[in-house]
Amino acid sequence: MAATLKPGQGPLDYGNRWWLKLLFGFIFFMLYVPIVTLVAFSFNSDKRGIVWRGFTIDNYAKAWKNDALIEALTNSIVIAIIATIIATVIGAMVAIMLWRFRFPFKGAYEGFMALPIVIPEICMGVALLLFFNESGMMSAVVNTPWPINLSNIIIAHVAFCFPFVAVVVRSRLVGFNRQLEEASKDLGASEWQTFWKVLVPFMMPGLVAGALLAFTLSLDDFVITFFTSGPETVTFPVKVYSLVRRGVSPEINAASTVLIVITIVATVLAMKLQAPEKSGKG
Amino acid sequence: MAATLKPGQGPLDYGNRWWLKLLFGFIFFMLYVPIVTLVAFSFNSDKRGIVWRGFTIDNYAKAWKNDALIEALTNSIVIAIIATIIATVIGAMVAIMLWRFRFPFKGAYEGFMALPIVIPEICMGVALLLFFNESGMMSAVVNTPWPINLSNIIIAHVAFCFPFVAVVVRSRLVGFNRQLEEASKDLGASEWQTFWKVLVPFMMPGLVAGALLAFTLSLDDFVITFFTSGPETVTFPVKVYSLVRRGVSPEINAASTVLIVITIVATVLAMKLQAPEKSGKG
Amino acid sequence: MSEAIVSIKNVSKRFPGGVVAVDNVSIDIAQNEFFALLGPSGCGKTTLLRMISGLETPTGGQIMIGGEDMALTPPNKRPTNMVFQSYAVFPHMTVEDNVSYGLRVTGVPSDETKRRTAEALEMVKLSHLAARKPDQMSGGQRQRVALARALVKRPKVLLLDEPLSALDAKLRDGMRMELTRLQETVGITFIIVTHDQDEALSMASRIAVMDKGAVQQIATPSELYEHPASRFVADFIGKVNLIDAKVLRSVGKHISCEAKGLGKLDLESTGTTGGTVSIAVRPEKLKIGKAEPKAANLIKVEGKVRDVAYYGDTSHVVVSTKDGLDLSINVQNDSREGGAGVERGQKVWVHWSPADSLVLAE
Amino acid sequence: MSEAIVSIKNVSKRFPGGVVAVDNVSIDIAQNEFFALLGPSGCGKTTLLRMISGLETPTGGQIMIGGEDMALTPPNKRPTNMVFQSYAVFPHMTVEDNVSYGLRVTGVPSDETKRRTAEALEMVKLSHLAARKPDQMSGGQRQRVALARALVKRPKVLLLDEPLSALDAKLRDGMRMELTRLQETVGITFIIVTHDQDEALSMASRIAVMDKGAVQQIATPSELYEHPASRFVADFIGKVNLIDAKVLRSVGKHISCEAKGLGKLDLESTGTTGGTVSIAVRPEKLKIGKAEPKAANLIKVEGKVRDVAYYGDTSHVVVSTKDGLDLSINVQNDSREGGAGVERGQKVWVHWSPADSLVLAE
Repeated sequence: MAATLKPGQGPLDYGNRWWLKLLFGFIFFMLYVPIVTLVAFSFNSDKRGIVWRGFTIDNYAKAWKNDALIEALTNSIVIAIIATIIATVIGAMVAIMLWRFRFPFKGAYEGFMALPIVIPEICMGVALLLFFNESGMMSAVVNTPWPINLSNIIIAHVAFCFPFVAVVVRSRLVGFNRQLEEASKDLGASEWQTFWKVLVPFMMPGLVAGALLAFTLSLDDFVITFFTSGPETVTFPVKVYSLVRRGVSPEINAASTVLIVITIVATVLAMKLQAPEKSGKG
Repeated sequence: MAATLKPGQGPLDYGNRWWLKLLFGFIFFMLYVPIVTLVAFSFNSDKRGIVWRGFTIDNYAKAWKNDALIEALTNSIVIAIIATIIATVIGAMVAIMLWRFRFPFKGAYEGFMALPIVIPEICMGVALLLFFNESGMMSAVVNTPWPINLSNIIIAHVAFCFPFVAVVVRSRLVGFNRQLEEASKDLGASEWQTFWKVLVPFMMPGLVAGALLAFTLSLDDFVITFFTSGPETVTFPVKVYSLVRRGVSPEINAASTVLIVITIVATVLAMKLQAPEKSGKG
Repeated sequence: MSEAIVSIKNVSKRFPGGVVAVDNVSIDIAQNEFFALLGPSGCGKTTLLRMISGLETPTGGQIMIGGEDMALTPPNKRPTNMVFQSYAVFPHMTVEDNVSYGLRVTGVPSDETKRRTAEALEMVKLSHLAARKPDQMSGGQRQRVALARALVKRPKVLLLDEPLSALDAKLRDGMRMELTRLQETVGITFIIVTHDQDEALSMASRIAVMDKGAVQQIATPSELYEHPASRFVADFIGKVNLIDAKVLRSVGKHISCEAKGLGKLDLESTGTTGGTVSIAVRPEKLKIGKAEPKAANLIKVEGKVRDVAYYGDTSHVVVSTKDGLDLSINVQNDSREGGAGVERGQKVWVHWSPADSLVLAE
Repeated sequence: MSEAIVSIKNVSKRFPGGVVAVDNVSIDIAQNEFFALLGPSGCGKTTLLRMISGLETPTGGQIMIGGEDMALTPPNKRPTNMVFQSYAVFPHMTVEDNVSYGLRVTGVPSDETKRRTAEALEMVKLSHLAARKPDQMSGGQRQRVALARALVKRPKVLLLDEPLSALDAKLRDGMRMELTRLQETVGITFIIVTHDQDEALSMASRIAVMDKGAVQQIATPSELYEHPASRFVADFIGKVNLIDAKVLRSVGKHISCEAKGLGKLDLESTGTTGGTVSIAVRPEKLKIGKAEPKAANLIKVEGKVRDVAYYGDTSHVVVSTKDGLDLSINVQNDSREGGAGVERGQKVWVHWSPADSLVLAE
């Protein structure tokens, strides 16, 4: 009588073989051990950070009291906020233009726009350094008051962040039903009414997701910032980098853990907003 | 009689306003000037690289003859090739497992797997440095012969590259019609025959795209490599970085241009392969 | 027609690239009509509807609505409203906000907006769902929202683009009856675009059949079905047997012709006087019998049953004559034990009244 | 049935989570039958088909094919082949490679593989497209590839999952005739799953109607349509008027009942002897007339026409009696000038023969 196939050997399983489990375990190990070590050691009470000597949150307190670190963090956040706002506005406009208009070489432009996404950071950094040097912008901002002295970094961040915003918003717009716009006009709305009341609400999840993406990219960037910042300006990743060169300390682990948490929260939010919605098709 | 609306004022245009054109021009400028400057100056015959003094390919020849630069490039390519192969195999297996099997906390694991994609490079670098130090792997490889001395870097690159492969292959598999597999079984094929003759051919574009992505990521990486390499091991981005600290030179511009070209070619190939195919649904 | 509410005069639409979607079309649509534009996909019917709404601009000809030339009037100023094929309900607004949208953007006072919105929701029986978002609603309910949203503007003409195509078969019948009822209640002109002959025949008071951008025939449903003006119309509206024939003689309205497989026939013809013609006869007009029918004034032919498809209420029989003529016959299974009463391979006689045949020019 | 090729005995399928997809089903399917599993979506018909193919495992009962118990036989060893709803044609292989796949993976010698592949392609008329990739083919052609790929394996039973549902209306009629022809040519058993009554009625020699995992009735098409065993079957297969009635008396096969809107009726009934029943009568069995019919042995009722929908070959009329009974009547427009001959609001008489009524238990 019936049903004598054992579970796990059903017709459609490749089987839960032992070597698959082993592989799984290995991957887990490879991936998480470094991160877990980092987070764990940020709570380690050993000063040198080599051996586990008990749980403490002193490292966080110490990091918080480290004026240089806090200054760097403030710089990073100010840069990220300003760069995000500018990148989001420009990115959204570019996305709308690419989606809406036909113009010569549109395909080529769409490809070129994505360049900063793929170009090696180190090359982008060299290019921006060269550009700011040649144009004299590097020396121009060097003795200006805060936050004007961050201008170069902000411009550089906008330049590499806005294509990400544009790509996210553009892909959201692909799902837009053009008949919604026609319906709005047909019901008596003007073009600007249609834009603000129909198109912008539709784009909103893409805008927020793009902004969050730009924010984390800007906050985390080291290479480009390093090349475009003057000797006096230090951001958080640059500070961590310069500290690590003198040796890993529990303080750095604490600071890194905070940065990781901020990034993950922002990314999870962005992904939730970008998830395909059933309401998208109207 | 009819058709008196002027072109450009059609019912569905926001219009090609002058300020849109201006914005477009500005974005073009912001984006391309730095990159164009870099590429242009790689052909500049001025030694100091500040003023344009005529076209030359001497810089490329000079870069080619710079043994330190070539050694760094060789290291980078060897690391990228080995890391890509390993990352592609592991990434594909993880993708298949996530797609095929149900197991406890699958959703959570799928999210965690993507961690290295979002975690700031600087934190990943610190974590790996800490891990290699603590585990003694850092000192273990330091005096081994080439290419064994690259092991740490390769492990680090695999760790941050394979999630990208897994994500690309996973999203390819979403489009797989499970009935193809059932049809294969129904027609008399065994599970392994079905795997090699139906599933692998279907995954192929995703595998190649993922591999190309991993290759460019590995080739371009600076931060993680910097933290995990011993004092003796230098990759191409690290070399460029150390040279730039002593001032931008036409040689660096030439080397950066080569890296940009390699990256763009690999990325364009990967995107072509990833493009949605009509044949995907069977 | 002096009281035409929509008057389309020699309208053409040529898209960039040279495709002619609509080719010199003239139609007058009277106040209060339920008018259908019917044709296969790509025949230009939707483009014509969009030109009436102002969403497309004609490249030639004139569209008048309520006696005014619309050439310079953009879609948001025209006295027309449209129900889109995808419904195009705004996904980020509640049902109520969707319906009131057209009043809010044109500055109608808020108390009037409220009253009219409530009325419109009442009319489509959605008052209880006013606070819902569209993604919590079924396709049929979303369509009602689209209807209410258009009707609340009190247009002179309501345009409907394939309103039933996105609904499943069960809902369609109900919505068909509801649209007919609604049109009678509100008393405004409906123009509907459809590719489905059943929809057009059962709802519209008049139908324009279009093909390749041009109007083939404008007539009432029964005129279209029983007196199609061309082979295209006969074939597109319902199933039809088309039999090739050659005219031998023509006297007044009578012609004598030699039909393939049927021999010499005397028929009435209004249009054709010579050459080759098609004799069109609908499958349900054909009768099937085991013996040769006695009556003298029938067209009759012997043949063999090639296929019998049972569909419950009807059976579709295909009979082949010895000259290779295939005739489709629909038999209604009027009594419970009958069925078509024939089997595959059986020899039968097919006959019909000459009055049920129509002569169409080739 | 001793010569049953497929014998399903008390088969059940309970999915993890407790959903019972198939509930204690028993069916015997004879050699060479064209058998249909018909039911609404979610009725378990596809799950049953997949259990025959081996792609699902029953949680209870037994499936025998060709006299052998299949419980331990995986899908790749069963003498069945399947045509999937999505066709599941391998996109990276040519048509020829698709068709020969099933032979190649089982180690059939290459010359035999070649010969049989060519034969199969010939049979579905695709020889000229052997080198094409599936993405260069139409839906109908892809389906033929799927058919050839299954038939080349010479299965004892061919399983077809909604084979016509992905084709457009025009192709369906042709494919229906082709499947019937193919089944006669190859002479193997076909089991088809469908939710479309027309498909099942017109193709199958026998039909099992399923609902909620259970078989409601197994019968030939005309038996199903004219003698449905339950309200569900009557309602699912074609349209039907269901009239509530109360049994007053029952003598042998005769019952006397009081029907809503119709008064006292004497009818034949095989099953029911008391309580409340439904009188079922198909819309095409009802006749409509302006005067009261003279004949004594008819069921007749006066009413007002509520809706007339013209469909060309037929008109659908809804008549309401003064007791609030709505009757649907299909009138075939037999002659060209007739139409239904009635208008909305008109008073008419509806009548039918008691022999066309069926008494169904509530």
